[in-house]
Amino acid sequence: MSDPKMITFTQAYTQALDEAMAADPTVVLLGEDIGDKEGGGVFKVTAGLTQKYGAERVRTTPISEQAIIGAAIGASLAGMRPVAEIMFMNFITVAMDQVVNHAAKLRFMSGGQTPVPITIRTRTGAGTGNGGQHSDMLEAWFAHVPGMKVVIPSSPADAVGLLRACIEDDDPCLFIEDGVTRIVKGEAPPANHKIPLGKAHVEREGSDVTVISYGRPMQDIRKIAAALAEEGISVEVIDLRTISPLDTDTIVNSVKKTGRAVVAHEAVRSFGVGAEVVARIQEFAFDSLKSPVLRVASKDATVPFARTLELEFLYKGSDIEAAIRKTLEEK
Amino acid sequence: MSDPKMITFTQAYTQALDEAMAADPTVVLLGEDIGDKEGGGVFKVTAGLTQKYGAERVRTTPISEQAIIGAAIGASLAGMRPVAEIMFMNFITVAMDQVVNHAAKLRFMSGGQTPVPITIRTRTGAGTGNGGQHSDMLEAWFAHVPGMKVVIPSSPADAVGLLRACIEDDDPCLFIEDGVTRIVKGEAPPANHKIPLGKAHVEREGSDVTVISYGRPMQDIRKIAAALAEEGISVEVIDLRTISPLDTDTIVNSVKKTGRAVVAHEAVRSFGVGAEVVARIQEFAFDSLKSPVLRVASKDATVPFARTLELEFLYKGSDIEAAIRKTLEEK
Amino acid sequence: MTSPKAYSPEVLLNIYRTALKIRSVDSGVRGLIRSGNLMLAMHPPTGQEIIAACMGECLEQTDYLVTIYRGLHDQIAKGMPVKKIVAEYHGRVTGACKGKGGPMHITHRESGVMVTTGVVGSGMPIATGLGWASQLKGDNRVTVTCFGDGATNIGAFHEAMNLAAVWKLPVVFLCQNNQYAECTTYEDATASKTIAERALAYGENMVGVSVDGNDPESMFNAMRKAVDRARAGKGPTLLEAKTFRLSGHYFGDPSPYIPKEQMAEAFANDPIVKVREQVINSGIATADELDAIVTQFEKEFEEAVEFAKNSPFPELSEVTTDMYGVA
Amino acid sequence: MTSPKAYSPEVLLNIYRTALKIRSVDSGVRGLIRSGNLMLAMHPPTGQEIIAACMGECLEQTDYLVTIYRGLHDQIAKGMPVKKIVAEYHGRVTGACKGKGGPMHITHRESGVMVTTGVVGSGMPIATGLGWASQLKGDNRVTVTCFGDGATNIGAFHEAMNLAAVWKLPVVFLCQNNQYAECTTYEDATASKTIAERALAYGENMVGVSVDGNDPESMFNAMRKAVDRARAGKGPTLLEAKTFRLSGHYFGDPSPYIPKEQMAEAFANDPIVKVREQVINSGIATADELDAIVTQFEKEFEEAVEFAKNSPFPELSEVTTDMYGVA
Ligand SMILES: Cc1ncc(C[n+]2csc(CCOP(=O)(O)OP(=O)(O)O)c2C)c(N)n1
Ligand SMILES: Cc1ncc(C[n+]2csc(CCOP(=O)(O)OP(=O)(O)O)c2C)c(N)n1
Ligand SMILES: [Mg+2]
Ligand SMILES: [Mg+2]
Repeated sequence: MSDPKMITFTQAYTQALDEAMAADPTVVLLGEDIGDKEGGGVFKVTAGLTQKYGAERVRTTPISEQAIIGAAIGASLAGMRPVAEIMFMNFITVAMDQVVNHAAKLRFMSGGQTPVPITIRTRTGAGTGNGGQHSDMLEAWFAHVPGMKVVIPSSPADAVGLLRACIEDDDPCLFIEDGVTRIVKGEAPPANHKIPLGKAHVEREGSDVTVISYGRPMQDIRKIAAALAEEGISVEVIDLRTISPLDTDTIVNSVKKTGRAVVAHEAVRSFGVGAEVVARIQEFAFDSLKSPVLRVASKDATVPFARTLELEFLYKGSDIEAAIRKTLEEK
Repeated sequence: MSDPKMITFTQAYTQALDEAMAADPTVVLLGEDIGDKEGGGVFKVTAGLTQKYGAERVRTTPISEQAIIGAAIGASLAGMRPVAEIMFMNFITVAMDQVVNHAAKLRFMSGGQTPVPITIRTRTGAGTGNGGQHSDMLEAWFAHVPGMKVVIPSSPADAVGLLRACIEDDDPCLFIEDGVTRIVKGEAPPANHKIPLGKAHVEREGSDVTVISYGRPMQDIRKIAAALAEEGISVEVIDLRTISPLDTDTIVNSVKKTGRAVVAHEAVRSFGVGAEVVARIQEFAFDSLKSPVLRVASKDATVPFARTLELEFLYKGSDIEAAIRKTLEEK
Repeated sequence: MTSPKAYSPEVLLNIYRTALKIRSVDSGVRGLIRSGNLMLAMHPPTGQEIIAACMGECLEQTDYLVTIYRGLHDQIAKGMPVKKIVAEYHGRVTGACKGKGGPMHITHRESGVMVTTGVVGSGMPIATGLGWASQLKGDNRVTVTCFGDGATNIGAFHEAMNLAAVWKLPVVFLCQNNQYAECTTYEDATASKTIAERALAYGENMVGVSVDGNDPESMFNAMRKAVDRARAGKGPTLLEAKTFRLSGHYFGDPSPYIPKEQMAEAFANDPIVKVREQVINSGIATADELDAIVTQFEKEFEEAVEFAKNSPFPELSEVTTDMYGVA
Repeated sequence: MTSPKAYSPEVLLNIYRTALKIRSVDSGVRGLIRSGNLMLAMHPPTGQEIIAACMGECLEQTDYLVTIYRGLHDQIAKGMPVKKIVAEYHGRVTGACKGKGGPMHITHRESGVMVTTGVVGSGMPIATGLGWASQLKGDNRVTVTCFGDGATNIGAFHEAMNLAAVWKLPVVFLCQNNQYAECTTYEDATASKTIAERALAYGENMVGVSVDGNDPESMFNAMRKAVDRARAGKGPTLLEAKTFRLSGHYFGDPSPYIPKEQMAEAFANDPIVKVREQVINSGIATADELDAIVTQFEKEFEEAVEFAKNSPFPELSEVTTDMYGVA
């Protein structure tokens, strides 16, 4: 058998959009600079799609994030499945009203008459020296908004499958892409790969400790788990994939088995997704817990510019390893 | 001694603003309809202040929340202490960029050159039949933004003291007022009452279980704790007052003593403030915990209109009592 | 296309009939609140009926409407069954949104009432999306988005206007300028002399028009033109309909901020009274016939209230339906 | 007031000197990136120097500036020491913001550089606040807020313009129209023919002016007028300075979306070359004198780089200082 084809995250996003547009004529794209005329998007995710599907279905917009999300919502009410690009996650702050008060709520407030099947793709992450206004991980906000689905892939193949699922889903989905690892490669999935939303993925089975994460830290965790296995430490690794709705069962069942857990994310620690995961574990697996669930996250600070500070700000793979070892120390 | 003077929450907010404006000429107010010409604000909090301090210092704005927060930030950079009113908390969604990317970060990003001493007053809460777009409790979002302080009072006297502290603080403070209990009365504080930010308040000492909350549910909890005391159940009651930065020590020390805890808030359960409180308790008081920390919150849903549904949505005092009893059951 | 092309006495009567219907429901609801029979945060459209009626007269059922908390008139004019509205106001499962939306969040797909928003300005971007979908599908629909004068000061207005102009979308931006935004006067919040002139910021694709919204002929003709223009693919219109809010911002607001004389003058010009004269003078209907219409609408309103009161409340489980739910 | 009132050869030379300084830092930084000596996301102001230089020439040190990620020229023109900028770019503690802000977030209080934002449009509302403070204090300061053509399509622009007009704030909205917003052309995103005409939406308090930003005389005169107007309490100006971005959106952007001929023409009109002729023709300086100025600035830049490189990195504890900190 020949080597599997390898693709980058960026290629994965493009593949998912391409397949979705080919499969369903109601899938349309909008966002700043996304058309081929503009070079196919600042991150090239949409490059080539205008040529394939026409400028009607791949619309470059003015710099108007409220209008971008609003237009996506409106089009979705009329039967389209728009995929809106918000260039950096920090810019979604200008469109929060459309996302939170409208996209997330219109299905509920209309008594079910008007679902809002939009997907918002955005990109973020610290580590590129962009400083405080281009790097925030804000997934916890959206997870705190009933009605929104929040999805973060940890491999190119998952990126394809999850983005396809978001686009086909009848709820508004926020799909978050990592800016730092966008050219990291992974195995390409088969055509029309789709991964169900709302299900966490037990990537690696283990018996000593459960590590729960999503997105970029998963790339650290895979290596750490493999290295610890050499030492005889058996780590169960769960990739949430969907942050909200959160798959409590998969998490809790794992921790009931292992009795120990670490939750890791890139977002700042306090009031982040990790807190919710911990809260559910301690509520539903209390009697199984042999040591406190530990959180690994970035520091509670604005993302600094200087490289040295940015690294100091960020969660580290070594923090995750240390946390795992610490949970194992007790009792 | 004569009965203490009783004031409503609304009167408390007015008193704090009045005292702050009298004490410091750099304190200025801005927001929609807040001037006396407009009747002193939809909720009458600012009524009478134009007459006292002039229309220059009490500025009615257009319906432009981005400009309101932006103008507050800009004025603060030039040495003022603006207090901005955002009529309902759901409307802060249109100004999130100013709050999150600018107010919270400019001090950090400027290397300390430009603190942003603004206070944002806003109002919210379910229970008034306003439906999905006027009722959300979004404090967890802002608590997840390093640099922001988030404050919610639970009595008129605290409202005075905390709002004064927010206005004098050099960081941007979000001060959240409850719309449902705005005419509930409590003892008036003395003049120039100020309460330090960042400190939780142990309102009632107890030994069996710690209940941690803030804002409106505190009014339920006070009654419940008193009633349970009659039964011989000793509840320690902690009012967070400041949600962020969170006073971990006060919480953890209490739970180390009682071994049991319930966290209650009005906001929807998932990814809310309660999760963070639970996460810290289980991390720092793990060995003392005799039963899982329980959360009481509103349901993970959009706030519905129909009264019956709105009540079903909301956290209930009886939920808090049941949770307390449940923590006591185990072991 | 079934909506009439040209203004005529028949059109005037249609418009007035719709206006009467709106007023009857509006008064009826206010009566229920006043008498303590209904607890409701209500933003009455009193005095703005002619605008909505003209809009309704120019639209097809399949056209889309996006409106605001002050939207009762728009919803009725767009063809929503009154009982769906009244039952929603009562929080009943037979309401347009099963009682889950409430007065500020009315949706009724069949009538094309796609969104009612409680957030100032937010309907406009959504309207551009509806227009975009029509443009993509070539389905010939027009989208109307209603909002107040105050809403033209918020960012969403600007973004939506620019997008609609750049993309030449089939959208009519119908600004109902009632001279107040809650308690704030037009002048204290809005830098431009008229709302219509704000269209100048959006180039040739956008047309700005200002009319007396309380005058059926001017209003109908302006609306007709804007709708035709949109349907012909010629682009959006910003249509400013001047009017006055014959009520507080919300029912119960004593409006101390409105000068007494201004209020008195406005009441003296109540369009329901003024246009009644026009209708009678045109010879298309007699006073008696109009009275009969009013009586009929009052009866229909009473029936709607009965219907609502006899309808069940939604199941409590509705709190977590119509969303993915987090169990 | 020390800034010159009227255009003159001396003013021209001042402007050109500032433009040369900007270009030398800009080229220098690009050189460091190109050679791998600096890792940086940089948005060059190449081609927009004259605009900033004229602005600087019309302002006092105490006036306020709010600018954007593409702000190097504005910061230098406002009087920021080059080494503070270069050290910040190097992430050193001696940088303007101790290395915590970076190129998109430069603040330097002493020079009146109050905010540099990386979010399109967001500086404008903040500028209204600075202007409001000046109005309240009567401190006679003027605030200038710089932004691009694309930024006029975002809601914050509209809200800030309206507020500035209604409150008659001492703010100059300086739009540097370089015809592109990242990769998108002016026409594909902006409905109005000019940016200046957008002022029409904000009534009489707001003036709209469009000039060739690369021509020192027109640009200086327009800026002078706008600043004087603001300082006199007569209200804000929307000043559109037409120019061209002689670079990709960011350094390294190959700009495939810009037609070759357009780029070639723009380079042929590089204001640094064009204005050099003007200066020499005016007789205020010789070619040799100008070359000496360039050499001097190049030296200063090298010194700034040395200063930066010899400066320490910030302490790691800086990650949680300059904020309340959550331990
Ligand atoms: C973003 C936002 N800010 C503030 C409000 C509060 N509010 C509700 S209605 C209103 C006034 C709107 O005035 P206008 O647009 O003229 O419409 P009208 O009510 O007069 O019909 C305000 C400020 C809101 N709903 N949304
Ligand atoms: C709210 C927001 N949306 C998108 C971006 C991404 N972005 C950065 S610069 C830019 C183009 C801005 O164009 P213009 O305003 O013309 O300024 P220029 O860069 O040409 O100087 C965009 C879209 C952003 N920074 N902020
Ligand atoms: Mg109005
Ligand atoms: Mg530009």
